[in-house]
Amino acid sequence: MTAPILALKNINKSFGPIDVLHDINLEVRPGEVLCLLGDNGAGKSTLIKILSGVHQPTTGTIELDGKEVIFPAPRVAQEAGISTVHQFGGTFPLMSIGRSFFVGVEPTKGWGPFKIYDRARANAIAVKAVQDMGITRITDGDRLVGGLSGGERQSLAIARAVHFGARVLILDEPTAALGVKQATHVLRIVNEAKRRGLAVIFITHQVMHAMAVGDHFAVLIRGAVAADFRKGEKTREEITDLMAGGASMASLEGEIEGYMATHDGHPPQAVQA
Amino acid sequence: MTAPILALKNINKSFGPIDVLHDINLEVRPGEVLCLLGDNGAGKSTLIKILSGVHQPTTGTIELDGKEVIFPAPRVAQEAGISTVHQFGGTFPLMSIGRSFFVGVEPTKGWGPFKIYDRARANAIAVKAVQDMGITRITDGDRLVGGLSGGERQSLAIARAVHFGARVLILDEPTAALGVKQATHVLRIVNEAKRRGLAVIFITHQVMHAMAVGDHFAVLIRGAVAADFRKGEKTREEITDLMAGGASMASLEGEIEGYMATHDGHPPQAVQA
Amino acid sequence: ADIAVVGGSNDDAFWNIIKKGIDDATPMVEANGGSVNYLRLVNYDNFAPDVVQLIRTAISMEVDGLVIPNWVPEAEDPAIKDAIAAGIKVILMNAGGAEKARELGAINYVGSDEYVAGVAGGEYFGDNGQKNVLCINTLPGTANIEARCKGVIDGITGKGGKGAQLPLPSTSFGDATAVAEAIKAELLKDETIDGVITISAGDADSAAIAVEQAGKTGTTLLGSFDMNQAGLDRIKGGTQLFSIDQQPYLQSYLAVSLLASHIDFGTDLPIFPVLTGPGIVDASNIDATLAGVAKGAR
Amino acid sequence: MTSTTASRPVEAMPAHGSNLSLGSLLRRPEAGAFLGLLAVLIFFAAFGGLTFLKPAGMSSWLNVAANLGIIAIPVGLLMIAGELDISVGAMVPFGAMTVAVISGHYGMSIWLGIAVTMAFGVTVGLINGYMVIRTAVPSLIVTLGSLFAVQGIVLGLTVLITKSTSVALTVEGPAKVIFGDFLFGGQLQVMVIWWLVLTAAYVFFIHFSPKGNWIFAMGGDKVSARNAGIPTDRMTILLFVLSSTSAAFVGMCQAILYNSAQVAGGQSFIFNSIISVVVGGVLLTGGFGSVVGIFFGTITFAIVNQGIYYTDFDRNWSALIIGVLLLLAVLMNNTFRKMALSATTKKKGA
Amino acid sequence: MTSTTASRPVEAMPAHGSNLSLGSLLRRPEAGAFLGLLAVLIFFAAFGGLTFLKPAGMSSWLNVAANLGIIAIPVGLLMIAGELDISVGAMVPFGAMTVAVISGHYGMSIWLGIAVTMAFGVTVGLINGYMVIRTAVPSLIVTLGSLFAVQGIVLGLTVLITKSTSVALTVEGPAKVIFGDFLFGGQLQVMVIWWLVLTAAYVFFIHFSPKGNWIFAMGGDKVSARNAGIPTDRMTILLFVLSSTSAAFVGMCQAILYNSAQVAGGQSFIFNSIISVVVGGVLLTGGFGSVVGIFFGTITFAIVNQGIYYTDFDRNWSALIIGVLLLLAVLMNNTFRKMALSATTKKKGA
Ligand SMILES: Nc1ncnc2c1ncn2[C@@H]1O[C@H](COP(=O)(O)OP(=O)(O)OP(=O)(O)O)[C@@H](O)[C@H]1O
Ligand SMILES: Nc1ncnc2c1ncn2[C@@H]1O[C@H](COP(=O)(O)OP(=O)(O)OP(=O)(O)O)[C@@H](O)[C@H]1O
Ligand SMILES: [Mg+2]
Ligand SMILES: [Mg+2]
Repeated sequence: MTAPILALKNINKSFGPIDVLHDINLEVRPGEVLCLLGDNGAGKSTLIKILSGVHQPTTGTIELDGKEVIFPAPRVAQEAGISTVHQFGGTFPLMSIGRSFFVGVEPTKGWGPFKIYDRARANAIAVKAVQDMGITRITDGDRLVGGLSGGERQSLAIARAVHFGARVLILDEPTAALGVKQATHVLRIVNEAKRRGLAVIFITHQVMHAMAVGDHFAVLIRGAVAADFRKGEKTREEITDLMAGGASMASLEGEIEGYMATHDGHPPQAVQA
Repeated sequence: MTAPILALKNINKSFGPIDVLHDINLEVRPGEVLCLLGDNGAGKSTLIKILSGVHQPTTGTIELDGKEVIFPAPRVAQEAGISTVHQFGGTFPLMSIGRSFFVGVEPTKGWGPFKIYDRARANAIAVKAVQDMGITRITDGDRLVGGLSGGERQSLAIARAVHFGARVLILDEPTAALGVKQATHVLRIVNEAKRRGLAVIFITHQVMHAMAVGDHFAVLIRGAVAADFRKGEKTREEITDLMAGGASMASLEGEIEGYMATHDGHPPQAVQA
Repeated sequence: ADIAVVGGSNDDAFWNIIKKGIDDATPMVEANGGSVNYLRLVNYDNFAPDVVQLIRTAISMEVDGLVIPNWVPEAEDPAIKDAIAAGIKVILMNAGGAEKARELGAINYVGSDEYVAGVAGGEYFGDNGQKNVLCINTLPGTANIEARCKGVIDGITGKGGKGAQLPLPSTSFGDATAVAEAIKAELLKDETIDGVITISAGDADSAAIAVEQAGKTGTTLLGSFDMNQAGLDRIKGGTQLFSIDQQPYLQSYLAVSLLASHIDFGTDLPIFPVLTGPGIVDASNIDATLAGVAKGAR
Repeated sequence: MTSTTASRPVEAMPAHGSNLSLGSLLRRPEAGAFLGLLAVLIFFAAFGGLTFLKPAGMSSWLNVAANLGIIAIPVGLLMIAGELDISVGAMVPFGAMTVAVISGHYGMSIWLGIAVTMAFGVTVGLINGYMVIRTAVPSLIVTLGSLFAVQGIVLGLTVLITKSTSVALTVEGPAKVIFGDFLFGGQLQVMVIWWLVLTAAYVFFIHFSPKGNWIFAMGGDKVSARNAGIPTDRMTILLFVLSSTSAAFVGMCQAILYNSAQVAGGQSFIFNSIISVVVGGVLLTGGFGSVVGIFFGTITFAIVNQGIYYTDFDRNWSALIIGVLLLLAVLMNNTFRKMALSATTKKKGA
Repeated sequence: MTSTTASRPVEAMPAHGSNLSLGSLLRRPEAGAFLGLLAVLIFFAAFGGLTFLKPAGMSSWLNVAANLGIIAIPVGLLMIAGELDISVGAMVPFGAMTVAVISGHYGMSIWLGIAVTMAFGVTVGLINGYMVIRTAVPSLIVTLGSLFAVQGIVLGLTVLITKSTSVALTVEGPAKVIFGDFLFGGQLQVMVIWWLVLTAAYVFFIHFSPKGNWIFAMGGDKVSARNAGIPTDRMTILLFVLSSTSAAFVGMCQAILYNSAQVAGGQSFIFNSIISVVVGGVLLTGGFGSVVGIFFGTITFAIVNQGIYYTDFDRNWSALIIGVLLLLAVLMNNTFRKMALSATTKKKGA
């Protein structure tokens, strides 16, 4: 097994009086997909915001290639090769596709103080990247992001992260708003990134998606790592239980169909977690 | 088969020069769940916005109980017993849970011009409705919606629609941001509504969810009804194909896992739709 | 002759009487094939630059004559000289004075002077026995308005009393209650204030209430620059001492007609300067003034 | 300004509900405003002494607060609903001039003057409201346009009709007592009563009547509010009518009180009302605030504006003091609310 | 104001790119501004005659546009970035007074006066910027506070130092030629050159240099912009420094040109710059606009403001005319853009 690119050691995070993360220890390795699972509000997004420099941990350290680092701002994490698609936002409705794609890292041409934004190149690269995601409808990098459908925007954000993700790619619920085809494309992209040797952190609420790409799974429950296992070590049912907050549930996503069929349309009784 | 509550006849919708819906004919019946499927941008949200009075059709008619009706504003549709959870928004971050739940239909106490908003009753009903959705953590109706997690907010919006959905309940991707447990609860709620005799229109990108609750499926492709079938008439693979835009795809959500296993981590080649 | 007149802000009462004088002189100019164009400041926010800009606008219109108040000599002089160099005949009006008119090469000066008017007000208070006069300035910093208060203070000081200015912040401008309450507060705070003068007729309406509310009716006397109906009613009724009147109607009426006639017919007035004030309107001459007010000329 | 700011303050934001614990009291939108008010009161009591708090002194800022407050509340409601109204600055002189021209210049019945003034106020509000809902132009710009337009109309018509920019008006009898007099011959303007009554009515309308909720919903998310069945267009127009009618009302009362109306002035009401509203804890981005907060904010502003006259500070520095005190009031408002929250709420993350 | 408005105009919004077809030209942010400009030009040419377009007449509105434009562009950039700066209103007299006191009253070197003025401009900008990023207070309120504070400082200090509110200043030699003179002894102020050069520099900065993109991103979604690695805090401060320094610069040049400086509120620059920016097609909600649009917007405003003098309209109605023309310019701007879009784009739905 290769050495981890990123390692979290005893990370705690509180927002004022609210403790969100407790003693998190996690590692991500090159060429591996870490699936971060957990209920709504478990702290997944908070955790990856710490990795991407948006938040700073209250206590604990982050190690990059075994050396302790601090990410005081997203830019620093980005420069360390960590590229993130956050759960919300990430695109700019009134910007062109090309500009939105390169925001913060604009390509330039020219020299010295007269370096200018290279619109043609930015557009070409952005359109190519989005088309590679399967959105072949997009051909004009000057189109405004606001004119794209939700799925198209999401794909744009992912394409951006993949393009700039030098070493670590973090995707927070990238498939939530996507159609079947687009979601499949995203899963392919994740596999492709893994094949190129990137470390990928993938957050999802869909077991199928997690199992399709994950090599390594970490389940957060109420801000603590409740389970940390590798592919094949747990069954789908066990994973689903963990994702639902750790309680063993009588009715699960995959089962409800059969259940409904045998119970003549009556839903099973709710079991409180 | 019972008579349809709502029927769409030859509905067309254009936004200026952009044609979004073409000759849509659809019916929803009491005690039945209609799953509306389709790719990103297929026109699903636009269709249900017409049903909920947000948009008016360019041509075509809506029939309620066999009589032609016009919904010039959301309020009118609501008064006809149609209750909708839209894909985005629907809650108000800086409002209390109770007020947000009853927005537009506030319960009052007192008499005449001194009818006042009944905070206690609103909070009690709202908290109960949200707890019935499985969010037992919420006990205080005065808490601000903005302080809830994304999943909790979504549950609140659904609880609201269910509470006010007298005859038709429309849910636009209600499970997209939800965790496994919450999504399961939503599916239960849908079944419960169906059992109570409501007509439900359910939009999702997850085949599993669609198959778990749907009685009747309509697939939109590029704004037209490409398929309209009942439960059991098509296999999961066929449905997935349709949801992905109608092209037969070599790699689908459900298949990717097995595929990956046999291909040693290499993703299948992309097939353009 | 094509004549341009530069003047103060649109909604300023004083300058609307100036406008009346211009309007009344205009038919005479037009009868002789000319025109009159009144260029007004929009506000007093950016005073010197805006005034000079208007002079330059007038020059650009290639007028024959220019009537201009010389409020900020340092700023305006170069522009006025440019106008004269461009062959435009100039009459200084309202501000500047005879000396300045000679120096610049203007053909005459018509008007009083803000400062002189202020001095007259201060002296009137002094003669009336007031010892401590407060000048209410709702537009602190504006050159022509500052001159008024400065004159008042110098006038009362010259008569052995003392004076001060009360500058009100812009958050109070145009709110009658905020102005009234500020004056009332000052009166309550300093018991010795026995004279109040406001820079405009409208502020005097607030001041009148303030004096009444402070319980100083009869002990603190009120004066104002410029006049309005309500103020004159107070003078008539004895609750206001006086108003300072520069007779703005005459300033513009005379300035425009003198200039037009100079340009068209080559006339010249032997009187230099032409002084229209300061005049004081008080109980002694109130009735004649009221008649003029009804016609918008006082 | 940005859509993102809307989500930022959620942490520090309390619910509208009213439990009786200290913590929940502090979390109410008006708590910060109340603390800001206390602070400036103490500041001026310390520097200005007691005159400031004696009846005559108190009336000085209460009167100013009443004039401003009647306008600030509807302006604040617009802000809660996500809109701005700049045109109030022109509506004050418009209201004053209308009643003065009708009942002063033309000498017609004061009641006719009052009725026409109110009717004009409603008309401008309708025009503002319609323009905002029918065009995509932001309300700041629409009302900036109508600010200029109304200013122009007031000046042009007044001079045309009366040949003057200042019109006298003498009102006697009940109209004077009701709209423009001092209470019991004392120091307080009758406007203070109007202000208190209107504030109570607004508190009822916004925080108790079911419709108040709609305004918060509109400011929170206008599209969702419409989808939830709220007649957003009608409410928007109603709010614009309220604000411009209130401004015309204040102008009218001032004309009756001061026996005269000027075409100039009124602009200070624009910034002053916005400041009062924001000091009162209303979010500039909409969706959050309270009438009681605006009420406190208005008093705070009035004290800051008038307090200096009771101190020995050189009057030339008054603008500086106002600026600094207002900044401090807003800052205190924000920080204190945050402090109070972290001291009183201890909830678990997950 | 609301977060929802941000999404509404997407339909009508063009990209920043520049193809050469008529359609894409019309979709640029400055197209509407240019049409508005054309319309008022035609209006005043029709009612005011040709003097208005002769060199002397043109200089009259070009000079006004130059003075306003130097301030309007950074104010517009702030608006694109989702912020507002009200304090520019006080910075103009502050700049004028600083140079006048130092080089006029104290008679020190004009270069020292210029340096100190610019330094003060930068300082106020830094203070504004820091307050905005460190507190959750919206920039409208922060800069409203600093507007009053700076107004107070100017009045208080000037009176304290010079015992007057008007200070004379005589400048000769290169400083006069560079900052406050007429070009070639003619009608155009040297400020026009500054304006054109600065506009060109801003065009480069905003639309060509890679950093310009950041400002649009910040206005579009500040959180996402920061997450994308943009140093939003640094950029925000930079923009506030730009706007207050520009305003101080304009004040300084005016003092040098007009040989004097007055203490004054300077509020007119606030609304005038906001109007120019919005007429120039910048979205009040941030994230969209262009420097060239602001440039056209400024000229439009200057023409409307000055054009009145070239017409025969009664001056009393000028505010009405300005208000109506501005509303029409903004409306045309909006509707025309929509019309152009639906005529030129025909795309399929799905
Ligand atoms: N800035 C913040 N201030 C205070 N609390 C916060 C903040 N951000 C997140 N939280 C809280 O931290 C907890 C974890 O939130 P987080 O967004 O990390 O959950 P998540 O696992 O991503 O959930 P989901 O699946 O719904 O996206 C929640 O209770 C949330 O309310
Ligand atoms: N108000 C509008 N103006 C113009 N075009 C619109 C508007 N609303 C939607 N569209 C367009 O209509 C098409 C259908 O959009 P719709 O939101 O109905 O898709 P959807 O099926 O709900 O997609 P998703 O699964 O991503 O939610 C898209 O191309 C979209 O850009
Ligand atoms: Mg999350
Ligand atoms: Mg949709």
